[in-house]
Amino acid sequence: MELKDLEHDTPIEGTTLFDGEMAMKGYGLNKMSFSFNEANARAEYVLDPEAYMDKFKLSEAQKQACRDKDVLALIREGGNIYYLAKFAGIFRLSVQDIGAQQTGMSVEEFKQKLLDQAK
Amino acid sequence: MELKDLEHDTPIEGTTLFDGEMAMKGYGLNKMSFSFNEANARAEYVLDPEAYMDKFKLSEAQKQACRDKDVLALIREGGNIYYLAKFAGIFRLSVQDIGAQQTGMSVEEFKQKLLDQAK
Amino acid sequence: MARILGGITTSHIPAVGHAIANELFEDPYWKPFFAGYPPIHEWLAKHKPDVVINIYNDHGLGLFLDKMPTFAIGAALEYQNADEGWGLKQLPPFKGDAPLSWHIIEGMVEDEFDICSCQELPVDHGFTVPMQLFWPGLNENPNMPRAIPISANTVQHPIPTLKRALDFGKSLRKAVLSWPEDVKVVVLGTGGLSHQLDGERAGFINKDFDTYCMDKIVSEPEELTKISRKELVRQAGAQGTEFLMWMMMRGALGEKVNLVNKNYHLPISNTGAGTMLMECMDEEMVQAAE
Amino acid sequence: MARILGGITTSHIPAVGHAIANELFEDPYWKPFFAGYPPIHEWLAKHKPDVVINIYNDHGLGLFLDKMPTFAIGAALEYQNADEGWGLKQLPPFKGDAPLSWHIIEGMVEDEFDICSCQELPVDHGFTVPMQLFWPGLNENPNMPRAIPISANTVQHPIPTLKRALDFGKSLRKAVLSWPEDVKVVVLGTGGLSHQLDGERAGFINKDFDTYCMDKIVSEPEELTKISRKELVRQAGAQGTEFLMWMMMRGALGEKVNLVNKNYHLPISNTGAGTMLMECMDEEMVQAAE
Ligand SMILES: [Fe+3]
Ligand SMILES: [Fe+3]
Repeated sequence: MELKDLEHDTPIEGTTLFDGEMAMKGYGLNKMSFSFNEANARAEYVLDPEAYMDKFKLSEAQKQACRDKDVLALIREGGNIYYLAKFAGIFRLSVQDIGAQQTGMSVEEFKQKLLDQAK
Repeated sequence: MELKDLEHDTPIEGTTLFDGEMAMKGYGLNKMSFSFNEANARAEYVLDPEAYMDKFKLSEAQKQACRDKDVLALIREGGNIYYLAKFAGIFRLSVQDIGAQQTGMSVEEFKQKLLDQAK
Repeated sequence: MARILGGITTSHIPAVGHAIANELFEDPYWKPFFAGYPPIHEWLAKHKPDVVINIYNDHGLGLFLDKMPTFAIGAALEYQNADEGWGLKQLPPFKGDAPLSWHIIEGMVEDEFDICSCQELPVDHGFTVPMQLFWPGLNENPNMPRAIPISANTVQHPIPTLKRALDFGKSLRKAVLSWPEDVKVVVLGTGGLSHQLDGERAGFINKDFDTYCMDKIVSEPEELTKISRKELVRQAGAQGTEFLMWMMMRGALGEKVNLVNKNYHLPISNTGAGTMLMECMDEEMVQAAE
Repeated sequence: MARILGGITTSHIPAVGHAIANELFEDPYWKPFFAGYPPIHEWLAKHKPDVVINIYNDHGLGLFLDKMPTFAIGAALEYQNADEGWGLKQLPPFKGDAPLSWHIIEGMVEDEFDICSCQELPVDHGFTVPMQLFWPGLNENPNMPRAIPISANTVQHPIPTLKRALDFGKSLRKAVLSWPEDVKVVVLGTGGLSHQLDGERAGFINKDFDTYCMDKIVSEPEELTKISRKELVRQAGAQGTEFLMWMMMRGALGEKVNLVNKNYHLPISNTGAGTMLMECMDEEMVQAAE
């Protein structure tokens, strides 16, 4: 096992660290997603997504990412996956559905990728 | 300056340490008092104190202490002075009014006691 | 005097909750995962702990970014489960042990851990799935212990270092062992192992790293404190940082442990799932000497 | 590189807010209290700090017992004031310095302080009264710095030890000094000195102890870490534990400080009110050497 001590600025491939900068960028988006713990909030979003997004002062880029259910864009705009999972829950998207979408695979391919790592 | 290291169980005269035990006892009372940060909550309490106290599941002893605005009893029942100050605020009781009540003095006497400590 | 009997690690992913609810124990996908649990059930049935300290990480139910503590310790008479956004059935409340919670908080704050004490803490799957795995039937189960939830921040960087997590466990141990009541305590470290849900690297699992961690944590946990947090993200995936819970648990077990049971299987949902049971040796030796 | 210019202590009781609003500066009751502030105003006008780190203790506005952190650090773009239950006029929001907040949180968590990061933190009189005292007019004042609120728990025992509070300040100092931007920082320690609002001992003030603390904190702050928390309650009164804020502030100033100003007066409301301005010497010396 070779362990490195990465420099603060060394990026990790395909990974966005949810740090203070991202947290500030995504605060409204994450607060909205956190609200989806409540069934009423989910129903309200479904009824009028635009009004609900305005309530949390989402940026246009965040709104478009929500409209598109585009997870990579949501993360780029400061979304945190733990909260986004509640957003995804509204549309019954599982972590495999989300994984497939982000990696540009079919869900079957993504599941196979997971299985293959057992080797 | 002689400084001691008091044993955990040594009481401090006239003082209740607001520790875990007291915090558990007074949780509802303090939560109610915390709610009085909001003007609406204060108005609701004034309109129907009994209903409002029930909302926070106060014990009978806590309710009676609230009815009596009896600060020593409120503290004995787990109230924390920082939150109780908001309860007292409903009745425009200042920290001198509260101090006088707890020490069994008139407000003037209590203020004199404060002044006397400058000597 | 309170005793810590041992520590147990387990995955806590929501899919496990589903599998339990649907009794998929013999399902080919689930069988190799559930295979790790019977020895633990036996051990728990034999030792019957009175209290479980459940170290997990809240995933956005009990805590939000408005006030994100590094270490939160429950200090309530009971803990409510709640909908996490997926419309899952709400479990009945879990009975707490508030006096022991406060004793732990007193001890650890004195010991320079800056605890966030939580008199209300809704508990999510990170807490509830392990409870369901170890005490089937929950409150219906006569062996169901009182619970103390402890959540560490893995949502928002900066997360605690691996060293701080291990030290947290050591301090927790001191606090528990100084509790005068005669209670038997088991400590859970839940979550992990390697997984990543977000980004182009979604689906990343690292069997080698998981194996390394499961190996080292038994007798050389200090070795793992050399791993930087960023390296942990790289090796274990963005959500593999949940391994911090294992470090916290391990610190609470004392220096020497006896590995009773170990199971690793992947994939379970998107994760490498590790199950371990370590018995405290120091305590046993103390007992023997008495 | 960021510099810490110095630290200022002050009472933060709500009555001071009233006195400011009603301009009671020459009132016989208030005059000896306000006498402590002109030298500080002069110093601030001369040095014009860009950032104020306002170390105070929330009194039940921003935080409640449901989740009570030991150390909370604001990490927001702005901080709202709000009604605390007495119908006081709400002040306009205070501008934050979120990037520096995050830098401090990163540094201090790495340094094994278990911070609660707060992206929303309503600030109460503990924070706002000192801002009004030092920057009259607040946002109308051209010298008004950006603010970072830091709140320590004095509501619920266990509170942090005096040693931990001083060490907090030392770690805060390291974090600030490693900020690459060229900002001038002033640190406030607000609250105290001796007072007790609750119980049969309400109205207790301890001039001797206050004098001792104001004396020792300048050049022998370590000496004060020998005071146990219970002894602090006994000597300073139940709410005199706010002296912890002074310890945190002092830790952030480095070893040597130059005492610029000191004022003590009692009673102000129920308290002994101490005002101090200490300039950082180490920084000055570093500057001189450059
Ligand atoms: Fe998890
Ligand atoms: Fe105060």
